[in-house]
Amino acid sequence: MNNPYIILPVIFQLFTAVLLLFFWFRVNAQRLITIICSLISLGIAIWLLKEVYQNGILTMQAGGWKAPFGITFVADVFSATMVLLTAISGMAVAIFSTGSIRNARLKFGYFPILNFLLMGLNGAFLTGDIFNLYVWFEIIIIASFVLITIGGEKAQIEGAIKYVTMNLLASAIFLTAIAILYGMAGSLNMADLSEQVAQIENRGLVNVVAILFLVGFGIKSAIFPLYFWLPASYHTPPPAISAIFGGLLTKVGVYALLRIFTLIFIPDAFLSNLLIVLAAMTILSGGLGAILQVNMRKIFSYLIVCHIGFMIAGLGIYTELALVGAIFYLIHDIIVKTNLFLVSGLIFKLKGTLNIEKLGGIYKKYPKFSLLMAIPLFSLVGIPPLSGFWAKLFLIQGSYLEGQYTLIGFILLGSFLTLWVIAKVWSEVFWKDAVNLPKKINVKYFRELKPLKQWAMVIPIVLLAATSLYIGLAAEHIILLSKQIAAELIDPSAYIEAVLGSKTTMP
Amino acid sequence: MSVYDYLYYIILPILAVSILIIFIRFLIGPKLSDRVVALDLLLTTGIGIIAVYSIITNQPAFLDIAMILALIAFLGTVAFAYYLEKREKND
Amino acid sequence: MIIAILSGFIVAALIPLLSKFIKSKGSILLPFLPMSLFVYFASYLPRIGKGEKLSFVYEWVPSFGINLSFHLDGLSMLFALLITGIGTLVFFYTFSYLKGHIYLDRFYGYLSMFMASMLGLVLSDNIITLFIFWELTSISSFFLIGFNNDDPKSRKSALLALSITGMGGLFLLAGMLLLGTAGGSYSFQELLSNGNLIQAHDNYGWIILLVFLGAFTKSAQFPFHFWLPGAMKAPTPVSTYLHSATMVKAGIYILARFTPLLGGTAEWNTTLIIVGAVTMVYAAIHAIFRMDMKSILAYSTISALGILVFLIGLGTEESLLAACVFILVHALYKATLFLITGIVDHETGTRDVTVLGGLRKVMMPVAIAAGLAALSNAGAPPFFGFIGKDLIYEATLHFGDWAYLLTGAAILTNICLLFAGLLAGYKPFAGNLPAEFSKVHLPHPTMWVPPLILAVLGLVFGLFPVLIEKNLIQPVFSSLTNNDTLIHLKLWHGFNVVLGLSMLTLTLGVLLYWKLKPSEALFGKTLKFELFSPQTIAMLFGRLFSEFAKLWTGFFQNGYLRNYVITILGFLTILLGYRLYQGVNFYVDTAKLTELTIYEVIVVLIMIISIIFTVFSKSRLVAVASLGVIGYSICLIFLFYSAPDLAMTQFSIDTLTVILFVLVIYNLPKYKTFSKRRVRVRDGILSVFFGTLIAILTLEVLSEPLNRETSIFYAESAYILAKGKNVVNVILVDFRGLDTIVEITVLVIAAIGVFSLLKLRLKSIEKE
Amino acid sequence: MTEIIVIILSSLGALFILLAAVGVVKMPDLYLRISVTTKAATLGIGLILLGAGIYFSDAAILARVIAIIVFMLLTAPVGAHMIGRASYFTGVKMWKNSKIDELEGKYDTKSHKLRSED
Amino acid sequence: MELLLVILIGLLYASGIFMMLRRSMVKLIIGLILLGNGANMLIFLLGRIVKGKPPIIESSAKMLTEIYADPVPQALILTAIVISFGLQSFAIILVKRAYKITDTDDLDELNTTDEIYE
Amino acid sequence: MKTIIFKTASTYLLPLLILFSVFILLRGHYLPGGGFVGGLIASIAFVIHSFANGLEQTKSLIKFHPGFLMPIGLCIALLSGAAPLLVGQSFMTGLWFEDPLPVIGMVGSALFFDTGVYLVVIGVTLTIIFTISETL
Amino acid sequence: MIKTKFLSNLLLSLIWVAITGAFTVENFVFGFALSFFLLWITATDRRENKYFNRIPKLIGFVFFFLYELIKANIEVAYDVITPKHYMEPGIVKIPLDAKSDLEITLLANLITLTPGTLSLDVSDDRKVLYVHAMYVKDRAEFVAGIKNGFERRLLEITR
Ligand code: NA
Ligand code: NA
Repeated sequence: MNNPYIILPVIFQLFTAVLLLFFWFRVNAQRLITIICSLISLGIAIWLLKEVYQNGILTMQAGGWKAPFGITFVADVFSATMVLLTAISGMAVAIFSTGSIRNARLKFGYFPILNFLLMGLNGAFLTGDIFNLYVWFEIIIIASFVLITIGGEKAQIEGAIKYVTMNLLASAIFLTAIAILYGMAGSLNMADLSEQVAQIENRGLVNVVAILFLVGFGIKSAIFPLYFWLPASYHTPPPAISAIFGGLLTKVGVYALLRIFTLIFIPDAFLSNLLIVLAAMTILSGGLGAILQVNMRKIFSYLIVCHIGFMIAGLGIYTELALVGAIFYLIHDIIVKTNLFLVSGLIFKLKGTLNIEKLGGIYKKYPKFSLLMAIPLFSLVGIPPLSGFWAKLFLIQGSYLEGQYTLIGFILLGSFLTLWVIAKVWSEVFWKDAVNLPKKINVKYFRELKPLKQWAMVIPIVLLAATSLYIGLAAEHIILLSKQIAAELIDPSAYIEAVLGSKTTMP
Repeated sequence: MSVYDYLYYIILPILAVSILIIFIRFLIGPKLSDRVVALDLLLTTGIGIIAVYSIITNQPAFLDIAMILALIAFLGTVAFAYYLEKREKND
Repeated sequence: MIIAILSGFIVAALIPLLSKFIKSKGSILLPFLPMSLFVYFASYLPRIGKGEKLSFVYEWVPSFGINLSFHLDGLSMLFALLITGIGTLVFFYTFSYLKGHIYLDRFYGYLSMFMASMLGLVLSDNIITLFIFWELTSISSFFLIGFNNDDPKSRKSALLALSITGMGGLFLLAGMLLLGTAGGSYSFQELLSNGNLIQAHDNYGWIILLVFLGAFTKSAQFPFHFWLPGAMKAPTPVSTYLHSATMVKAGIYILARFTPLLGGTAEWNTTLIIVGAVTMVYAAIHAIFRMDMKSILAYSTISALGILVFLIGLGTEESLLAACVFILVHALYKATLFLITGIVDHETGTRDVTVLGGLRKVMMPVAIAAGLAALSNAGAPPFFGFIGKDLIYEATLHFGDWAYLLTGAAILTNICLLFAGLLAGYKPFAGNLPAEFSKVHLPHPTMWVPPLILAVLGLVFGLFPVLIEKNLIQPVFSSLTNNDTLIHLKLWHGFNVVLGLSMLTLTLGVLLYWKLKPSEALFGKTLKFELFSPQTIAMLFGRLFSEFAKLWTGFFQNGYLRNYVITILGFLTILLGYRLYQGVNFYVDTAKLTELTIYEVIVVLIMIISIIFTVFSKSRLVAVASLGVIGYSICLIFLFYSAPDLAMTQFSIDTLTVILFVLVIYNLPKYKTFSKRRVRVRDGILSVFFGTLIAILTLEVLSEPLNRETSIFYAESAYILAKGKNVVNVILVDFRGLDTIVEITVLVIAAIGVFSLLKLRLKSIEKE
Repeated sequence: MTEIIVIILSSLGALFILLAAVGVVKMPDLYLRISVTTKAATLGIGLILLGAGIYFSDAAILARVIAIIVFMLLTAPVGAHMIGRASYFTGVKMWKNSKIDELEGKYDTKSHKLRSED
Repeated sequence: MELLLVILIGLLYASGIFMMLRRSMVKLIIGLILLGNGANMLIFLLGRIVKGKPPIIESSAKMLTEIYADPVPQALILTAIVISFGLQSFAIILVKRAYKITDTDDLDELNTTDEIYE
Repeated sequence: MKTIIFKTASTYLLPLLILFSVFILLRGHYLPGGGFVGGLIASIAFVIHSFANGLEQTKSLIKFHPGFLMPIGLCIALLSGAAPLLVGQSFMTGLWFEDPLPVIGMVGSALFFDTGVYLVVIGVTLTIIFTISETL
Repeated sequence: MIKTKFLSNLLLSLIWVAITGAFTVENFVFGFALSFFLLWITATDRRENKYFNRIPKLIGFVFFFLYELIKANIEVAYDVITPKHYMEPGIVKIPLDAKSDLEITLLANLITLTPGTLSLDVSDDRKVLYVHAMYVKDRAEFVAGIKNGFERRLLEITR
């Protein structure tokens, strides 16, 4: 069904960003606009998901040019869900930023860039055109480049160099892949490509192109052995920025992998096995990295890698059940990882450090915060029935049904390492007696903040914690959603029909 | 011999050979200034090639590219000169 | 029913809100939660006694067959009563034990949460729900062990306990999923009807292995037992409640629960017998060398759990009956002893049995309770423990070929346990009262009444087993064996071998008590064996794992960008190369190629030279200038091949890039060659290989036909529909205008980035 | 007729460009290279462009061609001046057979101001 | 010509990667630029090349009828060029800033953020 | 870099080049050119001017920070793209005036869009180059 | 002042018409409006220039310049294509009579455009022009040649 308004999540973010640009020097106005607009975005995202859920896949042919000639926007349940998650995370981070990001950064375009980033994410989720996807990816990476370097501190710059290099490399590989794909199929519309690629006789070439896409998106989603940029950089910018990165940026890579490898390149045995091996190695690398770290944000960074492995595992197994697991995990992970980085931000404001060896005494001094923070921490572990549990259930079941016993072992190992690490964090940061830390002069501690700013930092954590509780306790809703998404992915005919119309356009 | 053939088989090769010769200066330098001069000349010759090519292909639109190239060549030279002088001044 | 189970969670969730109230006097109301639950469950006793089984189903995740379905039968009933009954006493006990503790509210919160989880665990019919509650008990235990979180040992123990039980939990989860898949349902009752199918299933071995791993870790079986002594860092009510009476029995519970479903096979029985026997003997021997009352009790608990596993492993009706009874026996006396340990510790400040003595003089009721519990533990008639021990020997003696060995093991265990019981329940109260304890007095009744109740029950049930025989033990037995054979519990069986063995045990145990005096020196000697203990091995394994983690992470995440790039490209190259080699036939159709002209050759030649020049140039500026030449040559190629817009844009952009470079390079350091020749050669080989792959790929794609549908559409409609004649521009501003708007946004962001990167200087003084 | 004019103009233009190309390689110092190239190339390109303008025999195109030529006449000497001056600063030496250097020492090394007298 | 361009593309990719593997930040960026050029050429070539027929509808015509170059790859390359310009400018400035902060062009000295214990 | 020759030349080059850039912008729909290249040429004009006369003078000539051209341009592009949404049509659907305007030809949303691109490109290029020059 | 601006405006409009190639009234009006706007933007205090009363002299000057250009080119060409160098290069100081920016710039550019000579720089007090020349057989003669040739003819037009 055609609906021109499905582009609203993108347009509105762009509008917000442009509006904010006009208020370049007026920091408080920017704060207000950001909060209001993030709420509106959330409303739009909810509306979109509702529309899609009720009316099926919606499309928008930009410029009114029918597919595959123009750029098509497609809102299926998957994209609408991702848009909604983006809106939730975005809102949380926006509110958190109003309290935690210092004015100097705000005066140099922090909020506009944040909104540009969200716009890019929404665009990437909604587009049905492979080159347009590339373009949205570029928006995302350039916005993230700016965010990761904003302030230009030494660690930020060092991390950024790696981050930038790897992402540019990924873009180049992605572009190469698009070039070859266009050279073979003569189309850019993903639904059309699905049909065209299926008709290409030279399967060997198709497989080669699939590898290029795998590596291009693999770098962005930080799978083994392409993840290095992530632990090198995610802990360097202000926590609000890490939060949006940790929550959404790698996931957009996962989204792209899921989309491309269900719509255009259906994995053959080699690719499936490759994905499974990579997933296992990703889980291992992330988990092993995490247990060594002492910086909270680095721990979380490695855990991001570890958990990306879970999602890739779902794709590798490639059954509906496994995909349900992967998608459930994706949904859960976006909310929880965003929240964890926000939590780390709050802890930094409380104590002035994120080194777990130096931290301590939070449980004693801030019992209510501790309780609040326990929710994302233990949701991440997947203590049932918190949100992380369900996804694992489906993944293990999915692996089992396909006879992937070794993968089950890695999933269990990953879960165990996560459990251990989080328990350690809890024990060190919350339980351990407070260590006497010298007061840092360049840190504005939580207690020194105005109440409004204090609330701005706490409310988003509460909201996200509530969301993750909802995901875990009302798992049925999320499972139904994931099931529908998995069904969409496994059988993309509805998607193709929605884009190209019921009669095939091929002569 | 038509204009087309003349341009195609005589003029274009002459210009191409000129480019190759100029490129030698670009490679051997020895100073940055030498390379800049060579680059400028390369671009200027490029304008000539474009003009000839526009006749060959009967595409007057290409002449606009010549215009842009002229502009660019100038900018490049200016920028390098600017750089050379700044560098000198700061050393 | 669901309210009954979830009430604990609700209370736990409400506690932070009521924290002030609880810290004052309100906590005395809390024990009424378990108490009312106890009454609620007890009210079902008659129906259960009649052999009824009650089901309660609440939908939760129906799409995956995971529901809050509860099933109340004998086994569940026994555990539910233990949980709520001992729970009530422990709640009362806590009231005094932790009186005035600043975190009393939290403690009650965790305790309620644990109770609810444990209830859920034993009542769940759905095996996934069962697992969920299982994990919740582990996490509650984690919080409770770490309750005294200022103490690093507490934290360490909590982490260790969670690691072991958490790992086991994951195995159990896998086991449950396998089981559910094999049996086609997650409902235990439905699985039960498919029992044969499951036992014949290919994965039966895996299923029981995973279930065992879950059960053994939770119930502290050898070699996973070592977390339990550490868990004694928790406050005594916790040790009583979780780590002796209920949670550690969760493993026993599932073994018992699954016996009718999975049991009866050689794998099942043999494994359980071996593990149970090793555990009971190993832990029992460990127990006798300890001096800390809690340690003694911890090891004796492990040993008792071993006995239970052992009994379930024997799998005969007799042994299962023994297990049923022993669960209750052990819960009663061990809980008593723990509570008493808590009192002793609370009042005297020590738990060292070598120091303690004569306390009966200052706390008589406690001493009575202790004595009763010690006797029940010893299996002295007419205590309930006696019935229990009789049943054990009965079971081992009738176990065919291995009867002597097994009975011997049981006797050895029981002797040691008896000794341990005396140490903990008799020694502190007997003899003379050391002077330093003369001021010690009896604690508040809420502390000494609970152990006394339990101890007395141990005597009452021994004297009148009929009280519980029909309504409690019989249904449990039925659940375990899945048949309705009537059982008969009695104290006196007449003079027989079993009685003789009981007496032998008693005698040897008491003898041992007289001979063996625990001391530092003795304990020290035993520590030599620690080198080979599972804990040491586990720790070693942990360290090795950590080293491995360091090695792995250090290898991949080594900090050198070039290594990252080379890994990524190497990975890509290998995959591409493999896929190309595997599936692509090299083929070029020269007929399709366009002709070659001298000026093109010269342009390409210049480009190639410039590329080489860029790569090997010693000067940055020269490299940048050659980069410019490359760009300009590309423009010419664009121009030759009909892309004037591209040529224009590339000209402009290239020049701007060169200008940017020039402006920036101007204050960069010298351009050095850092890497060694060998590295450069390696990189060169990889690069050339990759470039070749791309070239081959390109050639291959060129020989494929190209679908021109889109470009034909543009060519035909650019002017007619979009009113423009420069088709490329029409695509940019109309057909694919969306790309363009994103593209300019990229530029805007980049500009802002450049601006902030260069202009924003954070002052270190300014607060973040 | 146009064809012949085009051929003549383009031949002359190409020759001048070739001349500049040879000059830029052969001349012994930078200033001489600039001297040779600026004019020869400008003249050459001007001729070729004029040829193109005449070839298309369209007033609009001719006008555009003239605009390009004017633009080049305007910018080429400025560029030559700039690079020549900058090279002098950076110490690019003159050919060993040069006769006279009246610029020597006239530049202030700090401010880059140029004096008219010593 | 395709064969030559294929070699060129391979060379651009190879040199781009080789430069990315160097330790100097400036070389890294030059490598990325080369890689980007290679990708652009690849799109261009794989869209199939046509000589001298730009996709511009003649003033008298209403549509392109005879053989013409595929406009789609051109539009894609245009977008890609512009985007890479944005990214490259940012990267260049980043290098400048990195040098200012760390006082080195050597990437090997930028590895503190990867250290396990920090 | 303040030489009389360059300075004088740049004074004449500036309006010439801007004129040329507008020309390139407007004809983009029919012949090579368009907002992007047009914008680049306009910015090059200002860059040349700033090389010759110093940044301050160029800035005072423009009278406001070139960065503000970015949101303005984006706004124009966005509005021309989003306008069709108001009448229920897809984003970027071309809307056209009925009759061609003299010189420019057919005027439609595409032209506004291209103008937006033009302004953004000027804003971006000048922001980048000016910022670098200032912090050199 | 107003007249100058008007003239510049007119000139720019004509250039507009020329480069767009559409010789119509509307186009001229559009170009006029556009250049008016541009002049407003780029308004700086500029010296008066009279464009049209010197046309005959201008044409004469153009031919003179072309003559010089070709003559010098042949001279240089000979030097380039023959292996031996006949030149005697050097940098010569030429005192300036030209005063305005435009005059100095035009003169310097014309000198540069002539083969064999290259205007290197103008002194900051605008009194002298430093010229690099290929054939400085006699310094005084060379200076006189420039002053009587280019400079005199140029000033005749601009003044
Ligand atoms: Na001259
Ligand atoms: Na000369």
